[in-house]
Amino acid sequence: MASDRSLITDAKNTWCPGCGNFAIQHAFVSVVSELGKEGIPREKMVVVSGIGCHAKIADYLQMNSFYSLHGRTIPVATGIKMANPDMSVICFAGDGDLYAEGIGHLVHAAKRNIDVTVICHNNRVYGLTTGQYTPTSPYGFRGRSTPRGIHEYPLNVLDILLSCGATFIARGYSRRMPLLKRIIREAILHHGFAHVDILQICASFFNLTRYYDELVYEIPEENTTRYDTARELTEQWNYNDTGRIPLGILYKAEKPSIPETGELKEYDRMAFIRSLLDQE
Amino acid sequence: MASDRSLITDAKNTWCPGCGNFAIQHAFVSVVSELGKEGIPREKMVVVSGIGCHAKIADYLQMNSFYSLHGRTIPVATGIKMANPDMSVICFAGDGDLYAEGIGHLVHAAKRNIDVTVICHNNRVYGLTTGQYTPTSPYGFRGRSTPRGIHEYPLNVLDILLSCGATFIARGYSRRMPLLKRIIREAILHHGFAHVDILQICASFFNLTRYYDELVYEIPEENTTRYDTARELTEQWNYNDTGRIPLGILYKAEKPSIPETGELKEYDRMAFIRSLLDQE
Amino acid sequence: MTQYTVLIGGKAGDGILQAGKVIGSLFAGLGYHVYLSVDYPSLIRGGHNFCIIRIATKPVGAFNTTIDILLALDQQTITLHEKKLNPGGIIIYNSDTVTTDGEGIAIEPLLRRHNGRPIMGNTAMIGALCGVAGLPWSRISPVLASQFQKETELNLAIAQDSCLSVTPRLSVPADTTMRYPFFSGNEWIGLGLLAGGLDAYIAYPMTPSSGILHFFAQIAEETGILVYHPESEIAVILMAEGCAYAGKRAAVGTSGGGFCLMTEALSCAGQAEIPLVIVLAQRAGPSTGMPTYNAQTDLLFACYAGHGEFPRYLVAPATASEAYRFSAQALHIAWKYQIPSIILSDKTFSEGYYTADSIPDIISDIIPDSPQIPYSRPYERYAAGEWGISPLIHPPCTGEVVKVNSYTHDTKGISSEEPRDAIAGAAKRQMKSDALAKETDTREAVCTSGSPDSETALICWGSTRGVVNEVADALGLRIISPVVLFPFPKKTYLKAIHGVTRFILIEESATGQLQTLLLKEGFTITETILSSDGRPFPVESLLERVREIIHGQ
Amino acid sequence: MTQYTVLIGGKAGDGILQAGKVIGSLFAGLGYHVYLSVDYPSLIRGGHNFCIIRIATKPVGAFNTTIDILLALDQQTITLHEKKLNPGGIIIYNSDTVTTDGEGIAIEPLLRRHNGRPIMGNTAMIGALCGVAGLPWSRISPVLASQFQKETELNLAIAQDSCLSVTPRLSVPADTTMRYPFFSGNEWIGLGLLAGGLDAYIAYPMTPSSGILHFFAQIAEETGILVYHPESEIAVILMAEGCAYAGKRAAVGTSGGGFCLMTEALSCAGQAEIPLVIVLAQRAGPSTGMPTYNAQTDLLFACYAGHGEFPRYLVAPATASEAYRFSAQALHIAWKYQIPSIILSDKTFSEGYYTADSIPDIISDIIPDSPQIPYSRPYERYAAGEWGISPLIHPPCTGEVVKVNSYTHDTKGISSEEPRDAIAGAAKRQMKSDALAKETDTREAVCTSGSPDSETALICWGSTRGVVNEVADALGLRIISPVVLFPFPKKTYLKAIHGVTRFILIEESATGQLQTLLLKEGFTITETILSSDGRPFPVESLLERVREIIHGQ
Ligand SMILES: Cc1ncc(C[n+]2csc(CCOP(=O)(O)OP(=O)(O)O)c2C)c(N)n1
Ligand SMILES: Cc1ncc(C[n+]2csc(CCOP(=O)(O)OP(=O)(O)O)c2C)c(N)n1
Ligand code: SF4
Ligand code: SF4
Ligand SMILES: [Mg+2]
Ligand SMILES: [Mg+2]
Repeated sequence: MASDRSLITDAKNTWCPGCGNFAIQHAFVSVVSELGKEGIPREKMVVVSGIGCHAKIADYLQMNSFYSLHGRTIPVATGIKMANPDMSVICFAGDGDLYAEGIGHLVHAAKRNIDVTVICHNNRVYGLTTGQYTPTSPYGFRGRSTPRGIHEYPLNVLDILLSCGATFIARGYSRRMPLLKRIIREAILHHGFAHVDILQICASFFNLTRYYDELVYEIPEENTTRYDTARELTEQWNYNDTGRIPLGILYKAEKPSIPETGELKEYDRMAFIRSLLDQE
Repeated sequence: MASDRSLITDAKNTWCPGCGNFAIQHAFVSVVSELGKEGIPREKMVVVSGIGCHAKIADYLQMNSFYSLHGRTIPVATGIKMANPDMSVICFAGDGDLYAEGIGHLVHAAKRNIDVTVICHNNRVYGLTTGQYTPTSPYGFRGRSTPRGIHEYPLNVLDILLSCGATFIARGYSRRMPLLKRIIREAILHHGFAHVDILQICASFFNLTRYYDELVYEIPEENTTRYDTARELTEQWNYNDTGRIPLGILYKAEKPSIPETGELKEYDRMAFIRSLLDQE
Repeated sequence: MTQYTVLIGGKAGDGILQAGKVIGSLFAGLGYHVYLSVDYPSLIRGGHNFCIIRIATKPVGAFNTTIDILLALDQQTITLHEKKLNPGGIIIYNSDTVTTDGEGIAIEPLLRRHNGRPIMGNTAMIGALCGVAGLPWSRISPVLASQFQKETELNLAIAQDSCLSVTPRLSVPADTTMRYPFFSGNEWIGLGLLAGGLDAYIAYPMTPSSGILHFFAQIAEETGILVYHPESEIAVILMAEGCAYAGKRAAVGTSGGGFCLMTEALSCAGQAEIPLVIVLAQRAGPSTGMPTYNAQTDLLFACYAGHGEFPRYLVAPATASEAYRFSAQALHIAWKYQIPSIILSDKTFSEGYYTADSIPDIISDIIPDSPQIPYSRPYERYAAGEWGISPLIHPPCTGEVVKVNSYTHDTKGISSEEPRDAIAGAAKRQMKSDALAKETDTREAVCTSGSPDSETALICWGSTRGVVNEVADALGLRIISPVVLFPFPKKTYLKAIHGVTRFILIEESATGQLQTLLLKEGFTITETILSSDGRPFPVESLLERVREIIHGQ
Repeated sequence: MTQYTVLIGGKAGDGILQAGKVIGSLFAGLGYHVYLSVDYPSLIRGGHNFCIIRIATKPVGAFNTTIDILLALDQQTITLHEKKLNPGGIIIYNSDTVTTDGEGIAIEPLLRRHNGRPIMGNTAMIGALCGVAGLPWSRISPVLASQFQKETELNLAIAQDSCLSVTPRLSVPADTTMRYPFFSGNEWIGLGLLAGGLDAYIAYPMTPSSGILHFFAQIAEETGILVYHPESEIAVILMAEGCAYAGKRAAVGTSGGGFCLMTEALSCAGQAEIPLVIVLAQRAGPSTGMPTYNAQTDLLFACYAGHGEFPRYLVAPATASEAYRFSAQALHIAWKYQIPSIILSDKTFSEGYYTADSIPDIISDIIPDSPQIPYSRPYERYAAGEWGISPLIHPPCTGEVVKVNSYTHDTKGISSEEPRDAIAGAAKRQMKSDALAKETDTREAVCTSGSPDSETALICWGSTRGVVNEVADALGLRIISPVVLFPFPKKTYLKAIHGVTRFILIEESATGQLQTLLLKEGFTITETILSSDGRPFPVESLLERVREIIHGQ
C-alpha cells in the first residue's frame, strides 16, 4: 500500500539514505490511514516526539504534533491524555532519548498504565549527535564518547517494562514491514500503556542489518496474554548476545488505566469560591 | 550489641518515636564497627544521603558523608567511587527520593553494576513532606496529594532491579534486626551494585507493623545465586497484595563492574600538552 | 488600632498549626483582621513549633516581638517565649505538664470527663483563650462550630467546659457583624487560580508550595479540577505543557530546587509558546538550605531562568487580595500571550494566614473577555498576529493540524534553520514582550502606601510588605512595593517615586536582588536592609533598623 | 596583512569539516594564522555543509563575505557560494559531478589510479588547492604527512598527483619556519582544563559542547583523565560533585538545555562548597532552537542560575590563548574558592578552529602555588577561614570525617536551622564573593584593543570579538571586551573605558544581555547592534552596521 500523501508535510526529509526511520514512518502512516477508514479520525491523534533523528518524524507528519524535549515525550503525552482522554497519543522516542535521559518517565508511565503508545526508534546509538553509545548499545561498543569500547551491558528494556507493569509490550524491526504495521496498530488500539521497541537500522553509525536479519523471528500471534510466556520472550534476547530475537507482541494484558473517562459534570466554580469565602 | 557511640554525632535526633529509621541506623552502625575490626576502616567509607526523613542519617553518623539532593544519592556515590575506587560508598535513600525522583539513576546504576551499595528506607510514603503517596504505596492509598486514594499499583522495585542487571538484591525489614545487619554487611562487601530495600515503619504516616509482622518470612541463605529463584522471590510479593513477603538476599551474582581498579600509571601531562601544541 | 497577639507553642505533632488556624478563624469570624505566622523546623514529631496570631482592627501582615497571650502546650514554649510577654500579658498552659504562672488548664482530666482524644487538648486551650478574652460563649460557639467539621459536638463541649472554667481577664469586643475570609497565602493563590479558570494543577510536594497541592487535592472533586502528583518536577511541568496543548489551563507549584528542574521546559514553553503558570514559593537556600524558613533570593533566577530569550510574566503578591487577583491575572496573561507566568511567593507568605478585606471581582475586573482570535485556514499555529500573538486552537479540530515545536520553526510549526525564521521567531517574542510590558504596567502593578509625601521610601516586594507597612506607618514613610516584577512596570514605578530622594530597600536576601532589576531600569536604591536568617522581621526589629539608617546619617 | 579565504562545501557526510581542518592545519604549519568557521544544519547525510578557512599573516577570528578560493564537492556549493568569489578568485571543483569554470579535478579516475577510497576525494581537492596556491610540494608534503595519520602514503600520493596536475595561479609565500597550533575552541578549552590539572571530564553529548567530550575521550588513555558519559545531565553534574568530594578535579560540559538540568546541583555546589567547572556552550534558543547555530543568550541565566545566592566565577574566552588560560584559571579558582566556575562558550567559538599565537605558561603564570591550608583537629569541613575559605581535605583521612551538606549547616557540616548558622553561611559566601571579585579583577579580565584613543568603543564578549576586532581596526575604534563576566571586573573595566563617550554593544542576542550586567555596575551602553539569526557576523556586514550607527547620527 502506498503512503497516504495527505499525511505527509512538505518539510524536506533529512534522514540518511537507508535509515530505518523511513520504514517506521511508512508503517505508521499506513496505520493512521487505515484507522481513519475505521472511524478513528486523524484529528483525534497527537504525535509527541523527543529530540534526535527519530524525532524529525514530527516535522514530516501532517498531523497534530508536539515536538518536545530530549527524553520528555512521555510526560507531555501523559498531560495531553489526561487533559483530553478522547485523543490517541503516540510518542516517537529514541533510545538515547527514552532509555537514558527519559527512563524515569518510562518506568512511571508503565506503572500508572497511562493510555498512551510509545514507539522507540531503537537504533542503539545516538544518531543526531553523531554516534555515541546508548543504554541499548552492546558491550564493547565503540562510539565517540567511548573510543575504546564500553564496559557495560545493555538494558533489556522490554524485560524491565514487564516488571514495571506495562500492559502491552512489543518488538518490531524496521525491515519487517507487515509486522511493524500490525504491532503499531495494536499498540494504538490497546487500552493502557503500550510500548513498541523497534530495532531500527542506523545506516550511518550502527548498521546491524546483517545481524538482525539473521537472528530475528516472528512469534505466533496467540499466547501473548500469558505473563510467564512474556517473561520467557523478553529474557530470550538481552540486547547483547546472539540469541534469537523474538519479534511481535510479547505481552498484552488488561489493567485499570488512567485517566478513567468519568462522566462529565457541570461545576459552578464561582459559587464554590463564594461559598468558601463566606464560610470561613 | 550496643551501638558504637563513636560512630554517632552529637546532632539532635529528630526522628519520630517508633520510627523504623532508628533500626536501620543501629544495624548500619553495628556493621561499620564490625567491619572496622575486620580491617575496613570507617575512614574508607562514605555515606551519601538524599533528602527526606531517611536522609537525616547523614547528620547522625560520625562518618564521611555527602548529604546531597532529593533523588540524587546514586550519581554522587558513583562519582565518589569512580574518583576513588578504594572507598566503600553507601547510599541511604528514601522511596520517594529513589523510586520517584531518582529512579532513572537507579536503573542505570544497576546497568553499569557500579560498585556502590544503596539502602532504601522504604516506608512507602513521603515522610518529611507529611504523607503523600510514593511509587511503592499500595493501590488506593490516601495521602495528602490523593485524599481519595491512588488509582495506581506500586512498582515492584526488586523485580525491576533484577531486570536491570543488579548483582545483589535484598529485602530487609526494620523490625528484623539480625537479618538487617547481615544483609547490610553482605551488601557492602559485595563487589558490584548492591541494592537493599528495607520495609521501614513510618510511625507517623503509614504504620504497617501489623501487616508486615504477619506476612514477612526469612528465606534460607543458600540458593541466592540462581536467577530464576530470584525471579520467583521478587515476584512473590508485589508491594500491594497480601502474599507472603520474602526477606533476605534474593539474588547475588558476579559481573564485570565499574570502576575497574587499573594499575596506577604516571602521566606527564605537560609533556603531552607540549607535544600536541608542537605537533599541530 | 486595637490589637492582640497570641502565641501558641508546642511540639511538632501537637497540632499547633491547626489550633492556630482555629484561633485565627475564630477572630476573623468575629470581624477582626488576622495574620498568622507559623514557625517550625523540618521534622515531624518533637522539636518546637509555634504560631503567632495577630488580631487587629485594621489589616495586618506582620507580628511583634511582644505578645499578649501565650498558650503553652509544653514547658519549652514557656522557656522560649515567656520573655516576650507584655506587662499584663497572660499565660494559658496545660497544667498537667507545664509549670508557670497564669491560667492553668488540667487538660487530661478535662478530656477524660468528655471522653476526648489527646489531640483535643488544643480545643481545651482554645476554649480557655476565649474565656480569658472575655468572649461570650453564645457569640463564639457558632463560629467555633464551623471550625470543627468533625466531631463538632464533642469539640464544642470541651471548648465550652474549658472556656467557662477560666477567669475572664480581658474584654475583647465581639460586636461586629463583619467576618473576613481567612486562608493561607497558598490557599489564596489557589483560590485566585481557581477563579481565573484553572483546569489542572500538577505538582510534586515541596515545602513551602505543597499547601497548594493539598488545597487542590481536597477540592478536586467539588470543582472538577484535575490534580496530579507525578514522579518528579520535570514530569510535572511537561505534563502541564501537554495539558495546555490539549486546551486545559494548567498550573504547577514548587520551590527553588524543583524550579531548577523545570527550567528546561520553561524555555520550551518560551519557544513553543505554551501557556503555563508556575508558582515558585521561595525558601532559604541555596540548595536544600532551611526548607521551612524564608528567603527572597530567587528573584533574579526567576527573571532569567531558562536558556535563550523569551517573554514571561512575573508577579509577587503580598496580601490576600493581591494573591487572589494576581494569580487569576497570571493565568489570564499566560493564556492571552501564550507564555509562562510565574507567581513568586515565599515561605512567609505561602504558609502564613491572612484575612482579605476586599475580594476583587475576578471575572469582570481582571479577566476581560478575550475573544477567540479568528484564524485563517489552513490553520498555522505560529501565524503572524497582532503583537506577535498567534490564534490559538487545540486539537482535535477537524481538518486542521496543530503543531507545536521546541525547535526554531516556521509559521506552521515545522523546524527550520533558516535565518528568516529565526529572525521572525525572535521578533515575535519581542513583540509579545513589548505588548505585555505595556498591558501589565498598570496602577495595581506597584503598590504604594504609607505617607505619600515622604521623601524617604521603603522599597520592598513579596511577604516583607506586611512588616514594612507597619514600620512606614510608625515613621511616616512612603512604601513602594512592585507586585509585577517582570516585565518591570516602569511607568507606574516612576510615578510612584515622584518626590522620593531616599530609597531604602528591604529584602530577605544577602545581595538585594530587586536593586539589580531597578538599576537595569535606571532606578536607584540608596540604602539596603537585608537579612539572611530565614526569619521574617518582627515589627520592632525592622523599625529599629530603619530608624538607625534614617537617624544614623 | 596578506590573507586568503578558502571556502569548501559539500554534503553532510562528505567530510567537509575534516578537509577544512587539514587545510587549516596545513597553513598553520606554514606559519599562517588561521581561523576556520563551520556551518552545518542538524542532520547527518545530505544537506549542505561548508567551512570557511581564513588564512592571514596576523591573528584572525572572523570571515569575510568574499572568498578567494572555492572548493566545490557538489553543484550546490557553486550555486550557493559562487557569487562570493572575489574578482580573480578561483574555483576548484570535482569535474565528475560539478559543472563550472575553474580548475576541475576528475576525482574518480584519479582515485582509481591510486586505489583510493571515495572519501579521499577530499585529499585530491586539498592537493589541488596547494597546487593552485603555488606551494612547492617539498614544503607541503611534510606538513600534510602529519595531518594524515592513517594511510599516510596513499593520501600523500593522491594529494601530490592532484597538486602537480593543476596550474599554479597564486604564489602563496611559504618561507617562514613558524608554525602555530591549530585547534577548535572546544579543544582549546580542553587543553586549558588539562593544563590546569583536570582529573575527570563527565558529559552527556550536546551540540556544540560534545567536541570537548570527544577530545577527552580520545586522550583519556594517554593522560589518565577519567572520562564518562552517563544517563543524563543531572547524573553528569552530581557525578562531578562526587568526584570533587573525593578529591578529583572534575569538569562537565553541556549547552543550554542540559545546563538547565544542572542548575539544582549548581545550587548544591554553592551551599555545600563543592568545586566544579561547567563548560556552557551556548547555541541558538530558546529550547531546542537551532542546535548547530549560534547565540549569546545565556549570559544572565549563567549569572543567576540556581536558587539562593552563592559565589560563582564566569568567564567567556574569545581566543585560543584566552580559552587555554581561562579554562585553567576557572579550574584553579573553583578549587581555591570551593565554588562552581562556568566557562561560557558558544557555537561559533566551540566549533570554530583557531591558531594561538602565544601559549600562556599555565603552571607559573596562572596557577600560583596554592599551599594546602592547614586545618585544626578535629577537622571541620566548614571551619571559618580567611576570606571565608575553609581548609579542604578529602576522604579517606585517618581519624577525621569530612561531611558536606546541601542543607544550611554548622561548621562540622551538620544540618542546622539556627539563625546564627544561616547568617554565618551567608556571610561566608559573601566573604568568598568579595575576595573572588578582588582576585579576578585583573588586567587580563577585560581585553582591550583597537585604537586606544578612540572615544567610541565597541563592547563585546565571547566569539564576536573576532569580527569586532577587524571592524574596529577598519574604523579606528576601541574595543572593550570583558573575559571575566561574573563577578564583574569593575576596576579594570572602568580603566578600560577611560575617555570613551560612546559605547556600542555588539551581541548575538535580541535583548543585549551584557547591558544589564553593565547597568548593574553603573556602566552604560549607548547603542546596540544585535542579531538573532544564529549566524556569526561576516566582517563586511558588521562593518556596515557599525558605520551606519556612527554616521547615521
Ligand atoms: C537535555 C538535552 N541533552 C542533550 C541533547 C542533545 N541531543 C540531541 S539528540 C541526542 C541523541 C539522540 O539519540 P537518540 O535519542 O538515540 O535518537 P536518534 O538520533 O538515535 O534517533 C542528544 C543527546 C538535547 N537536545 N537535550
Ligand atoms: C527536587 C526536590 N523536590 C522535592 C523536594 C521536597 N522533598 C523533601 S523530602 C521529600 C519526600 C521524601 O520522601 P522519601 O524520599 O520517601 O523520604 P522519607 O521522608 O519518607 O524518608 C520531598 C518531596 C526536594 N527537597 N527536592
Ligand atoms: S544517523 Fe542513523 S538514525 Fe540518524 S538519520 Fe542517519 S541513519 Fe537514520
Ligand atoms: S515521619 Fe515517618 S519516616 Fe519520618 S521520622 Fe517520623 S516515623 Fe520516621
Ligand atoms: Mg538512537
Ligand atoms: Mg519514604
